[in-house]
Amino acid sequence: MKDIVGHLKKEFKSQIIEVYTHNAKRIYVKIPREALVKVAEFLYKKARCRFAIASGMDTRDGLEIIYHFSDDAGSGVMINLKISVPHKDPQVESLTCLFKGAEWIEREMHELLGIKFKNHPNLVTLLLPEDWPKGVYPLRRNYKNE
Amino acid sequence: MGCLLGLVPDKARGLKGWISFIFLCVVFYFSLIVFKMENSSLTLTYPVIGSLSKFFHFRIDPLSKLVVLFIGFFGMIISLYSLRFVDGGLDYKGYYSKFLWTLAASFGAVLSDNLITFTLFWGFLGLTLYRFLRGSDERSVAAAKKSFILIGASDSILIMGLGLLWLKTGHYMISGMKVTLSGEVSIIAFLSLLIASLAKAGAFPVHSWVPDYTQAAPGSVSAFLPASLDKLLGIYFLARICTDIFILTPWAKLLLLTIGSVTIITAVMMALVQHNYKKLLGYHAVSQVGYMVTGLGLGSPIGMAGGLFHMINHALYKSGLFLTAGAVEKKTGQVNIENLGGLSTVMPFTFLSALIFALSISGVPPFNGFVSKWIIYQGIIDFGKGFSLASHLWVIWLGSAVIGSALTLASFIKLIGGIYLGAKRSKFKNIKETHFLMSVPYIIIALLCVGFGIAGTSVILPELITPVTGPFRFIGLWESQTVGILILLGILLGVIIYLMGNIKKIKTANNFIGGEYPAEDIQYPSVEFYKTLTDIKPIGWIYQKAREKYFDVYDWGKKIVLWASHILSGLHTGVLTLYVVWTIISLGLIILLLL
Amino acid sequence: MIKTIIHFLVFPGFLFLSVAGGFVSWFDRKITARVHFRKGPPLLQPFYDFIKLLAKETLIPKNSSPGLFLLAPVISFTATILAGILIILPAFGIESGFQGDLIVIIYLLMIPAISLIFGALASGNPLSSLGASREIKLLISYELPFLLTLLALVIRTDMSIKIQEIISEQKLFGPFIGSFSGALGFIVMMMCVQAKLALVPFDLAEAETEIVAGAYTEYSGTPLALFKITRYMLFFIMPSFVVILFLGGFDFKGWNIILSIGKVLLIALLITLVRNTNPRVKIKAAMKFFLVWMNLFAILSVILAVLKY
Amino acid sequence: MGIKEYCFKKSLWVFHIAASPCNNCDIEILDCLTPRYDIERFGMLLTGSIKHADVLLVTGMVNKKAKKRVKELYDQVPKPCVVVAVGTCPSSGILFKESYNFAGPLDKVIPVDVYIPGCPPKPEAIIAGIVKFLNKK
Amino acid sequence: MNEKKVVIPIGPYHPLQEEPEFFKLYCDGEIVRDVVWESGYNHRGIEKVCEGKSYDQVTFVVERICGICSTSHPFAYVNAVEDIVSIDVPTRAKYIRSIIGELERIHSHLLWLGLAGHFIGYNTVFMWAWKYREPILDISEMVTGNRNHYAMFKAGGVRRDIENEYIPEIRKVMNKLKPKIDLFVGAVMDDPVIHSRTKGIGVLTKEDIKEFHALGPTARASGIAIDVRKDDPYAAYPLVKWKVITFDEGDVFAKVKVRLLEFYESISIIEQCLKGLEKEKNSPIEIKIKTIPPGEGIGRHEAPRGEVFHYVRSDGTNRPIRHKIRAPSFMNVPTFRASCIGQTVSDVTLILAAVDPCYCCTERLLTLYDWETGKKTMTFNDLIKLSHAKTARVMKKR
Repeated sequence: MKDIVGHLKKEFKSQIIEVYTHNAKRIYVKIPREALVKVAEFLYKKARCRFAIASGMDTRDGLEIIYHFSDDAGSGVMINLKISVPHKDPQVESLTCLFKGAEWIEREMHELLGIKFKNHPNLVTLLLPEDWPKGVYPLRRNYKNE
Repeated sequence: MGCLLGLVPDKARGLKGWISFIFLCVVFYFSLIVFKMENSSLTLTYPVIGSLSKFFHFRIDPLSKLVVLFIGFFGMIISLYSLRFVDGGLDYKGYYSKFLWTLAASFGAVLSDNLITFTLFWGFLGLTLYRFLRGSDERSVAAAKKSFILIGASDSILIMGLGLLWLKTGHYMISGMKVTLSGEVSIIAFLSLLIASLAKAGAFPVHSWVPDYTQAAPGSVSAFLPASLDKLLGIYFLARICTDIFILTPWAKLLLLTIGSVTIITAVMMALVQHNYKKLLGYHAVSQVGYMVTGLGLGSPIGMAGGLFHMINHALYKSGLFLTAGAVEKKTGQVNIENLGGLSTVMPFTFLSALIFALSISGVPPFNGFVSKWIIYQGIIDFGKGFSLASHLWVIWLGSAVIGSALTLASFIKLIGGIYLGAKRSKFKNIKETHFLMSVPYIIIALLCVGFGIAGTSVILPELITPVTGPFRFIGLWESQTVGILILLGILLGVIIYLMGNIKKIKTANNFIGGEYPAEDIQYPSVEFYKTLTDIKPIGWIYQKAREKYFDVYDWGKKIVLWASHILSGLHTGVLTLYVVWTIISLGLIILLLL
Repeated sequence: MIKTIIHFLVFPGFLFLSVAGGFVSWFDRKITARVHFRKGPPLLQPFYDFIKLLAKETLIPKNSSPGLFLLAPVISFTATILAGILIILPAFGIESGFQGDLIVIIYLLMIPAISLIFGALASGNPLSSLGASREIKLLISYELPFLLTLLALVIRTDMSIKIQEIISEQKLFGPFIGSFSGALGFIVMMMCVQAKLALVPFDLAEAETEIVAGAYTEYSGTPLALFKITRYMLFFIMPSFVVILFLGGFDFKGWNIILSIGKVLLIALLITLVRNTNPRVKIKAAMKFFLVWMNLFAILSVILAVLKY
Repeated sequence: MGIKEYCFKKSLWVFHIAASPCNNCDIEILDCLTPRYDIERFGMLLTGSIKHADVLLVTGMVNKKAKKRVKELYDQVPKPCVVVAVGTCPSSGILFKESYNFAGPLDKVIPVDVYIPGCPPKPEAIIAGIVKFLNKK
Repeated sequence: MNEKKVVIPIGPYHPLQEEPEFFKLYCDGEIVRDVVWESGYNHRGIEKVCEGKSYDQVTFVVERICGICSTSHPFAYVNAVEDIVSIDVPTRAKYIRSIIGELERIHSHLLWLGLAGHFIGYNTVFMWAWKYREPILDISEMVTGNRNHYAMFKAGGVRRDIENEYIPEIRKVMNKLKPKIDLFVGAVMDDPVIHSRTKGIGVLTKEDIKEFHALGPTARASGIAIDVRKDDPYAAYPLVKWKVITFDEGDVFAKVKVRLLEFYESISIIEQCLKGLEKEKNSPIEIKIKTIPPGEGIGRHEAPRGEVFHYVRSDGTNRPIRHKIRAPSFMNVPTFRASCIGQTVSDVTLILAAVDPCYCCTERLLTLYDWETGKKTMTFNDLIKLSHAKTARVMKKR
């Protein structure tokens, strides 16, 4: 819905870096990582969007996290918040303070990509075996399978 | 006999364990002699006490012989156990002297034919009970106080009853009393004597001191007093009440049977949810009294035989259980079942004996508990042919007895499972089996349990019980030897099947926890077994009330006393004459009542 | 003495019970399979299972106390044979039993469950302990209605606690199931039997999808085989116990043999059908079911029995 | 052939280890129990406890976390037992190199007696594989 | 918090679940106070594997994420790729896709129903449900060549057509299935014991659902009508009439009801799609996609368990540079924290099952990606032959 984007732009004018739409139903919003919690709170509480998932990925410029929010009110619009985290300081605020549904995906990104989530209640391994070497993140670009 | 009694207090000051053990062996020997003696009655004459000597009138009949024998036996066994048990750092000052004093008093109580002497020894026993538990921490002091007050109160009721009896018969000799239960005086006397005996044995309304006491007392003391001596004495006195002092009417039987059934069920239900194993055993010490009271309350020879046999058996396995419990506590320092586990591999003998005791107390054939319970059941069935109200209700007595033993088994599974079985805690790795001096007593008792079970009907009953009760006829047959042989055969068959199987290829493997590695935190201790029971509404409500001590006479008494003192404090003027007036008025009232 | 031993080992003891029980348990499996639209196992399947288990290794779990772990199956096996003898001897008219043998049977029928519990606890497995805990809770709840139904029968036979007399009473006046108290008692008894055999509405102790195999989890090889054969024997003993108590016992004259076998199979069929048309209940519900409803029924049956209905 | 071996073949109790499967082989194994296939005809049962098992059906590739557990489970089976690799995943290992969490094909972890390839093998194939193996033995 | 509690392990290799998962139930008696999930037994890094495959190959890889919902992932994936390319597939392909999707929903729900029966010890339900599931698998085999892992999907359309002569066959099976579903509805809805086992058990409130963002039948049983097929229509779903089934109770029984009633919807969707197919005779079934432009695409599909979410990023080469997969169970499983606590152990096993968790999806494992079986489905005889050959080889070695 255009509405949500309009509201977003109004509310967080200064913080939105870029908005682009791939098609009518897929809207991507780039924001700095500091604004993440506030924007997410807006989307979750005011716009009543559902948090679908977050995809983390390793790009040349840094670790990128895309938070996918879905509007369930029949429009089928997905609003995707994009943030970028530098390799040197892979830290971002956790969304678990807003909803518990973010706990697992953050744990997963933590172990597969090495992104630290601040204020996460239980940041332990989710998927990898217990003897997995520390500091090795399989989804990073520099990971080499032995 | 007099010599024996004279000797005991003198020697008691020897204080050292070995001396007292050897002495107690001698005592046991003497009690064997007593057991072999002819029935007789004798009066002790000491020049010193002169005319008072008529009070020291002793009587040896089959009942007292039986009890004397077992008092001597338990004295010996428990003192042997104490040799190792007591040398710890606890405050056991004067342990042996108290021990001997207690023993002497109980011999006196059992043998005396005169009710005044009996009361003297009886009251003395209450005192030693208290003295044994003069512990340091608050809880044991409270427990000691509780038992002392309950026992003391029942003793005073006993004295009142004696007064009434004297009023009725004019003498104090037990033999030849035979009061018929008619008229208020004799009924009140009966009730007061009954309360005294029940308090000592620990039956339903006045039972509450037993669990508290066993929880606080060390194992040997629990095994000595509440488990064996007090049961022997209380039931002895009850038997006396039922046979010699009074002639039971149907209503009295009904009362006794009701007390018995209620005791069985309530105490065992409480035992189910205990966490402290000593307290659990305490509740069982109460519950089993119910069987004896039921047996005696039937008023028939067969019921009497069952009750007395059960008394002996109970004294055996319950003291054994307390001894094993004491051993566990000494080795681990833990009293809660949930903190224990997996001791069976490190303490095999203790475990085996405890298992035998547990199966005995639950009445699993072929152990001794089953035999005596079986006799009681037969007594009840036989009793059911009568015509009184109590007879018509025989099915209730039978049902509660059978259910009671199922529940007993249930709670003992918890005990055995929690302490001995299951995963071993890492902190108990270095524990070893107890010293043989400690383990020998309960091994002996365990062997006796098996022996009494297998030879129950053929040897033990005719030798020990029948002389007391007179001959009686079994209505049902329990050939304990045949069954024993069949069980052996079954086990043999099992072993053969084992041999047919691939038994040579025994291998140890980890426990299967879904393929995950066993970790210390993954376990389900048996303490949690009966949580569901308290979740079911009506039962849970009763448990809630029990926890709030609604069924505790002591607590009611305490409340009433506090309330009364609250009112009376208004009368506290500090004027001496007023007190004197009050005293005189109350004394007058009492005299009026008595007359 | 030798006669007793033969009774114990051959007929109606170990051999007879296990063979008969094996067939009844095959019957149960076959019926179950038919209800499921399946073909079901071959006739000798229970015996294949038993012998196969003998051939397997015996594993002793690390946390266990080995002695009790291995002894428990033997005890349960022995007690079952004893109970079987006491039930079957008077039923087949070989010996008359003794006054009060019902009580002994009650005790003996408790022992298989008890030894299973001890075995499970001895294995030191948390899942087994949970199974044991459920078994014992179930035991203390179904024991009372079980007792009460027996009581109603005892009242009907003029206070005689003897199987022989229960049978002869029925021979004279027709099976107990024909009366109100008998019919009520029969329902309660069937439920208790279901629980004693640990079949579906009350198979909490070995609820596969909750606690793996519950009390049996750690057992393997020969000890498991012993438990299996105990189960087979119980599969014969319990239905014939019900037949004796409610359906007028057995008769071996002429065509009545078929009728007698038919009775046992009928009871087994009922058990199987109940098992296949019900989901497993929860332990709390099971306890409530027995402690409240079944007791109510049983007491009603006792009252009716007193009133001679 | 002794009676014990004969009975062993007539009464196989199956335990199912899912070592990182895609669920499909597992469902097909369960399918074997159901009316159309009904492996109880051959005396086969699916057991819950590894200690009762005669046949281990292993499905899925073995990942690094599951590897230890599979080994542990193999230690806990009372022998004799048959290990069956159901599906192509546990049988081979060509493409697993690509995954960072791959711990080797099943026969590198525990000895395997029967391979039943297929993605997923049909229930008939699973039954046929086991029966075939037993008849050869 | 968990120090004095008793731990009951459920898993990892436990009869409750087909896949290895490990739950530690912290209990107080039989009451569960806390649930801790330990996972990773099933993790195979499929996202990483997908990044090494070409777009066409990935459909086969994602098919093997999960065996039960083996069309869901390709479905969502092709949606995502088509989102990048921005094309619309032919109508016939849409109908075929929907038919396959709904067939899968029916067989998955039947499977779940059977397993749920098995979990509460009601093996008859298990056997019957699975018996009626077989015809569905038969049509799948008839249409696609395999019982599962159909390999039907392709970016731009479908790989294989549903031949016209199959249509009456499918209709017949659907008509036969209906009375069976009626039977189940009758049996389950009225059985007092099932009621006592499922009603009021494991209740998830609307707030819980929102907190955990649960999906699919789990959410719909709590009164939240999330269904991607309606919210973000794709394939043939906007072309047919159906309704989203919701219940408000949020307990296990509501989940059973949702799934039971969804059978009817699925059957009706299939029937409508079959009519559509008959109308669209001889039209094309795919559009060839030559190159994938750089960009991002999101594909969603309502799998039997809830919404499947795929995010694909392309850089213009023939391989995705990032493929994020989110299966419904990933969001549904954490709700155990809300629904299990305070329930008994018996209930918890049922609650765990009621979500219909699929750990394979959750951990997005990699299965063997076998070109042989992936492209050309093997017949039964091939399998037997292969099996024999391997067995013989093993025998020789011995």
